[in-house]
Amino acid sequence: MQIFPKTLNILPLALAFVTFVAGGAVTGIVWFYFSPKNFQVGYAPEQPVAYSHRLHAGQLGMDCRYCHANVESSAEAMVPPTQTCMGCHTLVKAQSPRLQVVRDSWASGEPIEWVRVHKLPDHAYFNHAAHLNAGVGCASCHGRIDQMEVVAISQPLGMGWCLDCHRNPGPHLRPRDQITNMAWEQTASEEAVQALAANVHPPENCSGCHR
Amino acid sequence: MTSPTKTNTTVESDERVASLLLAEYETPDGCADAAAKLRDAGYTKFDAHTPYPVHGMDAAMGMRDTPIGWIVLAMGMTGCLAGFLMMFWMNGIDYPLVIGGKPPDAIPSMVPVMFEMTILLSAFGAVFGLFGLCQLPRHHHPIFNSDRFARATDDHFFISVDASDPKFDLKKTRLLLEGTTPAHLELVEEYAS
Amino acid sequence: MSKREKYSFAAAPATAKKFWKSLEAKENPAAFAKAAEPEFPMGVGTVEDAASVSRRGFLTVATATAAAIGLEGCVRRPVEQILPYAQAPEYLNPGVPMHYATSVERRGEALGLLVTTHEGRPTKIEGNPEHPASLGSTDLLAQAMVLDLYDPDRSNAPKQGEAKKTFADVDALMASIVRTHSADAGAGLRILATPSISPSFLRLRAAVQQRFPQAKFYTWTPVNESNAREGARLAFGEPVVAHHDYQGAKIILSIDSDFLQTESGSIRSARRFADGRRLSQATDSMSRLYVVESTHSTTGANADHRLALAPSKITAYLRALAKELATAHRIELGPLGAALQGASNAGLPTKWISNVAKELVGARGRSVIVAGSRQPAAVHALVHALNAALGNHGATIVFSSVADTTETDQTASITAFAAGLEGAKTAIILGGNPVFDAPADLDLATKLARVETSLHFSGTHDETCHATKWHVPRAHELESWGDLRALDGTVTIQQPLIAPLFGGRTDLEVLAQLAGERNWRGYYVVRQTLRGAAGVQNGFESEWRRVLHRGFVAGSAEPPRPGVIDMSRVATALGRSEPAVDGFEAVFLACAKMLDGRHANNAWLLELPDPLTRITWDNVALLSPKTASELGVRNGDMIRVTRDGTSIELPAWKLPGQPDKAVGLLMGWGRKHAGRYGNDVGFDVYPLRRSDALHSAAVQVAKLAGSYPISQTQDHDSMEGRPIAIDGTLEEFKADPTFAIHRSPTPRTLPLWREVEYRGHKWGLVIDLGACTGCNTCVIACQSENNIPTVGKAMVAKGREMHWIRIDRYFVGEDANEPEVAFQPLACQQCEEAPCENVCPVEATAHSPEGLNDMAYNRCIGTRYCANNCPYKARRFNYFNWHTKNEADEEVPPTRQMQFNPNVTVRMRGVMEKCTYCVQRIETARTATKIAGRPMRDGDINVACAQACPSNAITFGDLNDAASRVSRQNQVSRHYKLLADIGAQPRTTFLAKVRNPNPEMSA
Amino acid sequence: MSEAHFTPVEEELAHGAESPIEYLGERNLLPPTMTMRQLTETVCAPTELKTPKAWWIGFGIALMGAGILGASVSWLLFKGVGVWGNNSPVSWAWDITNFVWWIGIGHAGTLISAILFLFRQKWRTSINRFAEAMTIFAVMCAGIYPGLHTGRPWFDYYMFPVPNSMVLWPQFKSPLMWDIFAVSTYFTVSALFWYVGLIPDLATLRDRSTGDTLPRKVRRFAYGFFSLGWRGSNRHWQHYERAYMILAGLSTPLVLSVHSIVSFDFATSVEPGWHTTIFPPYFVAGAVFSGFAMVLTLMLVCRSVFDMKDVVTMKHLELMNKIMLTTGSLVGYAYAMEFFVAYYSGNQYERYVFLNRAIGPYAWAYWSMIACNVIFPQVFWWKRMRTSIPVMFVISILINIGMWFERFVIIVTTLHRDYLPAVWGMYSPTIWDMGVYIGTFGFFFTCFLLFLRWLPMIALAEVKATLPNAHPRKSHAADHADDHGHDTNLAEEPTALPAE
Repeated sequence: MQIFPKTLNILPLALAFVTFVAGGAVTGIVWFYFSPKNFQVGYAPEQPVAYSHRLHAGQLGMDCRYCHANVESSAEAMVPPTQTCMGCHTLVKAQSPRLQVVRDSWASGEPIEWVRVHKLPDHAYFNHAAHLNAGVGCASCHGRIDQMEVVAISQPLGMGWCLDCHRNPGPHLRPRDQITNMAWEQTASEEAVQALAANVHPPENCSGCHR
Repeated sequence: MTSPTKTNTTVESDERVASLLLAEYETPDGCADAAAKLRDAGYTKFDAHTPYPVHGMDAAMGMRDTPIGWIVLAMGMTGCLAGFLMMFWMNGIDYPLVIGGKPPDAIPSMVPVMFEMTILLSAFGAVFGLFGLCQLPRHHHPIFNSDRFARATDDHFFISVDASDPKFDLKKTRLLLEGTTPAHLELVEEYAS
Repeated sequence: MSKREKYSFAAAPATAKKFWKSLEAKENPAAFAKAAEPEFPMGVGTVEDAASVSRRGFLTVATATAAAIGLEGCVRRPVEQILPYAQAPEYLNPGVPMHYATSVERRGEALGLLVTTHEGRPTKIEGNPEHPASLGSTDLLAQAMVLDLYDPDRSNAPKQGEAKKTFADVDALMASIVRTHSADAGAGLRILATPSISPSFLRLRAAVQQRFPQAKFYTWTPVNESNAREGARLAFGEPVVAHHDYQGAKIILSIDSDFLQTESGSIRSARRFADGRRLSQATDSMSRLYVVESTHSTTGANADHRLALAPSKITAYLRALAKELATAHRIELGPLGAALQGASNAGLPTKWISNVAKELVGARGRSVIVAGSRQPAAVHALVHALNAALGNHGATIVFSSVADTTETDQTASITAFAAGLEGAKTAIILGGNPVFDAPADLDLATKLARVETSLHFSGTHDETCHATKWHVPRAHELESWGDLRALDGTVTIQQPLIAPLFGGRTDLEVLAQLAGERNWRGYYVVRQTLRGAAGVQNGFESEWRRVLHRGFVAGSAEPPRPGVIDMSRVATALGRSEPAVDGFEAVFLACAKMLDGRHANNAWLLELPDPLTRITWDNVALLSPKTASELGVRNGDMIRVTRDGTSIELPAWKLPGQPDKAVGLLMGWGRKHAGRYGNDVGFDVYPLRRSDALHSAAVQVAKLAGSYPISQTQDHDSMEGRPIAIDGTLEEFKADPTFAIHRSPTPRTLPLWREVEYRGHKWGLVIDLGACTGCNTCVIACQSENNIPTVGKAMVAKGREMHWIRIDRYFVGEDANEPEVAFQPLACQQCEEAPCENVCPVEATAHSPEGLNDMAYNRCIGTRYCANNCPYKARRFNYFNWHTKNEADEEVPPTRQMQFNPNVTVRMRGVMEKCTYCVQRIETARTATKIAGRPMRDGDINVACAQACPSNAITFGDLNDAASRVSRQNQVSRHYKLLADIGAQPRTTFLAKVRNPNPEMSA
Repeated sequence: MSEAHFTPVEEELAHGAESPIEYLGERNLLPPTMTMRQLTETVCAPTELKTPKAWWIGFGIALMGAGILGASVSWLLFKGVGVWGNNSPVSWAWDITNFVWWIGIGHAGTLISAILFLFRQKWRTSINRFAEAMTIFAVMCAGIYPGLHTGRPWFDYYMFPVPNSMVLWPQFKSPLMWDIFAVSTYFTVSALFWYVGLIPDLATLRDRSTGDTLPRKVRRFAYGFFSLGWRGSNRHWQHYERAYMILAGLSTPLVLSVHSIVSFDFATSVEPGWHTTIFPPYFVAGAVFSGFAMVLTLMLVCRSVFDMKDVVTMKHLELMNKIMLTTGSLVGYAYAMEFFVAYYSGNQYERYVFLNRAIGPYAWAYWSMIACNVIFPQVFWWKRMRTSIPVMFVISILINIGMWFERFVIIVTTLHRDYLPAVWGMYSPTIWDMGVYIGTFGFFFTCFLLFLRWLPMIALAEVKATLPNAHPRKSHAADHADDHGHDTNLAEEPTALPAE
């Protein structure tokens, strides 16, 4: 006897459609959306102090190392102590209400609770000193900090992204004196670039970054 | 199964068109003879419905060989190649690492996976090829309008002649089939939709 | 598996929270400045201030506290905070570890240490290469002491009875004590301290004595040098320290001395001993070690010939030997000769007398006889006499004076203290734990209870604190200012790496308060002592800075001198020989791990397998297999050891090589108030230890019903005739210098593929089995460097211990009662064709271009296939989350996390781990040298195990650098690869052990 | 109908069959009086009649077992692999033992369906459906282990070659990767093979489920849906037969490859007692051995519960016993050969491992294995034993026990004492080891009982094709149309009479 309506005969077509089209779509979405590029980039938490890199690093043109002093000698790029802020702000904007938190910290000795922005997975041992001394500029990973009112992540910071540079460092290297130059552009010739990369041997094996 | 020429009665619209003639036989031989007759009479759009594959029926119906083997072969080779390329690219090209001091793109260790991929895709080829060639699933078919047809999956043998067959003529075809002494003969109709 | 989780105290349990609060309070600069006021008067802004501040610094960039935001379900990750300093300490570079020189006292020796601190947290201890006593290495206990610093059960406040008090109360109490005893000139004042080698301590003790002339000082520590001192006093008329040249000596005879592990100055002894036996080619010579001992010690395990004698027989043996020397070999012993007439060889193997005597005479001036601290003063005196007669004095043995010449026999001293407690008003106990470890017959607990005011200064609220009225936290060595005098006289500085985590005073500070010093803080005490010392008068500040930097006062070692011996006094001291005990004797052994019990709450040491029995988390009664079978006890069966009336019950254990009828009892176990790890672990043997027989005593032994579960890391003692820890005799070596590689040859097969070439660096490790003494220091060094967890007794029993490097111990030879021992340190061999890598489905373990067998923990999914396929079974698997909870579901305290090395991932549950050649050190050095713009040189990198090894048995370096130490070691002919026939091409290789037996002994 | 109806083998042979195989293929295995209708009725009855009480009892117990599985697995995931007895050096123990055991069980199905099919063994038709179902469920049980024995199962996806932000890929040199591909392929293909075989029979059930009560409607709808509108068209049968044969042809090397690859997990390692070239054939033989034993065990039960004595006859059972006798002896040979090779190699580690198996701490396991796998099956040399239901039932169970011990012996006795005596250890299971194992049984039987209740446990269409007079006596091959039906028959070549 006839059990099913005629319309059910389109089932095979429907199934094919679902498997190929919908399946493909899902894969694509997952592939894109669940990637660091999507997860990381653009994360810009609000900070306890409305510190503007655009003002300090950009307009005032302060060098990164004025505050992140030990970045060339340490794995950590050290957030400056309140001390450093007070170095200027005892004279400049000494009464500004926006700096109240800083003054309180200085008075009480309690640290300012900055919110961490750039964070690699804990098992990835990134070393600022190593990269800076190899000629990787701040901007390469942190983007145009000097144009950020609030610091945001500008690069995926995923393993794939790291490897892109580790496999072909040349284009990302710059002269040592340009490390903190945010506006620096790669103008050197291909030969020059490769020459620069010649004595840089970024690891691609596990223990290079994971210990 | 009352009158010899019963047509099914459950009707929504009176618009009915002849869909196919359905002849029922007790034995495979009767069925096969009928098939042979239809073949010799030059019918093309007719079919035999049996509870199990009856041997000689293909010949009786004058069918050509099935191409499914070629589909499987193609799929199998695809699988083998895909497996090889996948491993060679992943371990050998995209991220070569020294594993146990061996070359990253060592071929011998790829053989098992290549083999399994071959089998897997071949199997897909066989099954989905089968569905494709048989145009299954097809849940609705006019032939199901016949109540007696249920025995086609039990112990009886049927011959159906499709109305769309160029040589199909209600009278002539019926005569032809009656000539094969079917246990039962009926006209299956389908609602024009 | 986060290297930063460890800083996150958000999840810490309530108790920990409390602790942390107090710590933050300490961090609050205002409060801190106030607390430190007496230490830093206004205006003083000197280097060491800053330095000490920086070491007190705790909050750092790295200490980021993860705190997930509750309601923002869609947040992409938990918000994490960065807490920079408000005021940054000078010289602190967050992320870059700093190293400070300090020191610790060990059995009368001062070990110079180099401590690594990360943002103010001491994490790793190394030896100070320039220090004469440590020579850049450390011993077992020094490696482990950093964990003691973070012991969660250290007392964190003074207590009166059980009531918590403050340090203000303590100061008040001290003041009142001073007041009372100013009245009676200290008549009622009794002070018991551990023997000190600190110049400051002696100075202050004198000052206190001066202030309270009637006050009495006593000295006690259960494992002490009194016998040696008294022996020296007999022989030379003054207590001197003997320095043995184990390197120069050709024949070494140890009379019950474990100079390689538990005796004083063991690091230097082990180094020199190994140096005297390193063979590189057939022409080299090596020393021969005879050991006569009353247990099976590490030294015995390294002997070429070993005689196990019941303790009472050892004196007899030495007398017999002396007599043989005097009579058979005409060695001039003067009046001593007469005293030895009585000596007989009864019950002693004659070949051990005749041959050893012959050997000693044959090596006049190039031999060493050394007596162990268990042996009575008379034996020490006799040994001095024999050495003198053999012309070893001034040649292989020199002497220097002791730090504290006034110190008397400690047994007498503690007995006097106990007696003196009657009618004492005040008893002050500085450190130690006498109620637990003093001779049982003194019954200190009840006597102390009668004293009106009694204080105990100690790190934990231990047994003694429960007997005294007051308990005051005592600062850990790494928290204290102090100074120590090494055996050779070198004045060594002890500087704090961190402010006392739980508060706490040092002995010096207590004495200084009693002595009424204005600046009683340790810092000033030490500076004043040093200033008082000769040579550092002018330009003190700069000298002080140099001393702090170097860790000791250069050139303060006193010139060694030969001793002038008085044979007649030795003769009289020798007196008649006591009859040998027949029947059972108990020998009280200093435990290589617990020492006297002070490390009882140190999980690393508790889980460390005993060098010979491989037992963890317990101590046992050691019996010889023969004795055990006579008693009908199997391993683990409970026995009762009775000494007139008093008895203890503990499990028996068969230790091949233990003398028959001698029951070896390891001291320091079975503590009641050690802490969460040490309480009721093992069995307390002190109840049998009396003032009349401190080191061995006649006992009765009875088998009890039932047995006790013991956790071992190795339960199979035989090598099954396989070429594993390969050893040979000197003859074999001279006949075929490459005998080892012939026993474990690498199969010669054509490769199926092109083998990997290692350009650039090629890291390799060579382990000299001839030098390894089996002391297990490397195991703890590795544990502290690589954040290796402890798993607890039950899990060890299951075979889940986590040590990356282990020391396999095999008994060689037919006779179970006289075995030879082979030690083999084994970690990941970094095979060039690693079987483990082939089978990992996810590339979690792969090879680096420099030949390391990398292990990416974060990639590991834990199939454990690699462990199966590792022929060396060098891989360890985290069956549980050892770092957050132990298998008994007890939270691991956050203080434990403070010890973690931030450069090593803390592995989580379900992850495989193993030795990586300390890859974090390699990468750190790589970065550093890159920045410095120079290539890495040999010695820039050293792995933790090699660095700690007292006998330099382990060498690490670049095999592609032909000049490197490791390359040279690799050329030594004793060289072989373990299980070479598997063809895994191990990168770590071994040098076979060569024994130097005397052919005549076997004849 | 009882077995008494059958003419004894000797007599059959006397009727001039060339070989036993030939005779098996030629003569009908079913009672001569069995009609197609009766056959349909017998096979469909269990799915249509009221559920027997025995089924409910069994199902209840099975469900409880499945519950145990759930509990054990949750605890395992919550606490970690540490809840098992695994340790160093025995990093693999019950987990992999049970994995290999279940996979082995899973071999009979495809083997019976595929290899016997290719050999034209008509007698397979009454047991292949059954065996295939068992295969699928056994492989499911096996699949549980590799997934859960890892330390961090939530990262198992690292083993799948999918693009990821770490740009890392699986390591295809690892036998575990081969395993993953082999087992998943095996499962997929077996399932497809099974389903394709089911389609015509589902159609039969569909067409039998008439009536307007709700249950009937549901049945009709369900069977109708999954039979995909099958209408027995000969034009379909043609493709169907060829596809089925191809699947059989694919499954045959597949079934051999799967256990070979499982054996590579051990054979490619460096461990003494594992690193052996004999493993692949030895494992396959063992798998077939245990597979047949399991089929027999289950078959005997169902046969009596659902009264299928006429479909699954004593002849079928006897043949299976013969196969078990053969494979059992093969396995026995492998055991002997292992010892010989170890001795002859002169390699001390190999020698020790095998001595240790026979006389070491786990000797009891080794000798139980020998007894169950090699000694007991020898009774099948006697026809009386071969044809005694109780005997074969007991033996089949013993064989499954023995084969479990084989895997346990291979894995544990090798690991617990390999190269360095210093790290030798022992292994003992915990209740959670047992919980998971018992649980897999629960899961297996849950699935299996559902299968018995709702699906035809006999390949109806195939059995029909083996009935006498199932096929036209004369060929209708026309001169112009060449016949392609013959080479692709489900059964053996029909004895074609000359066309009149």
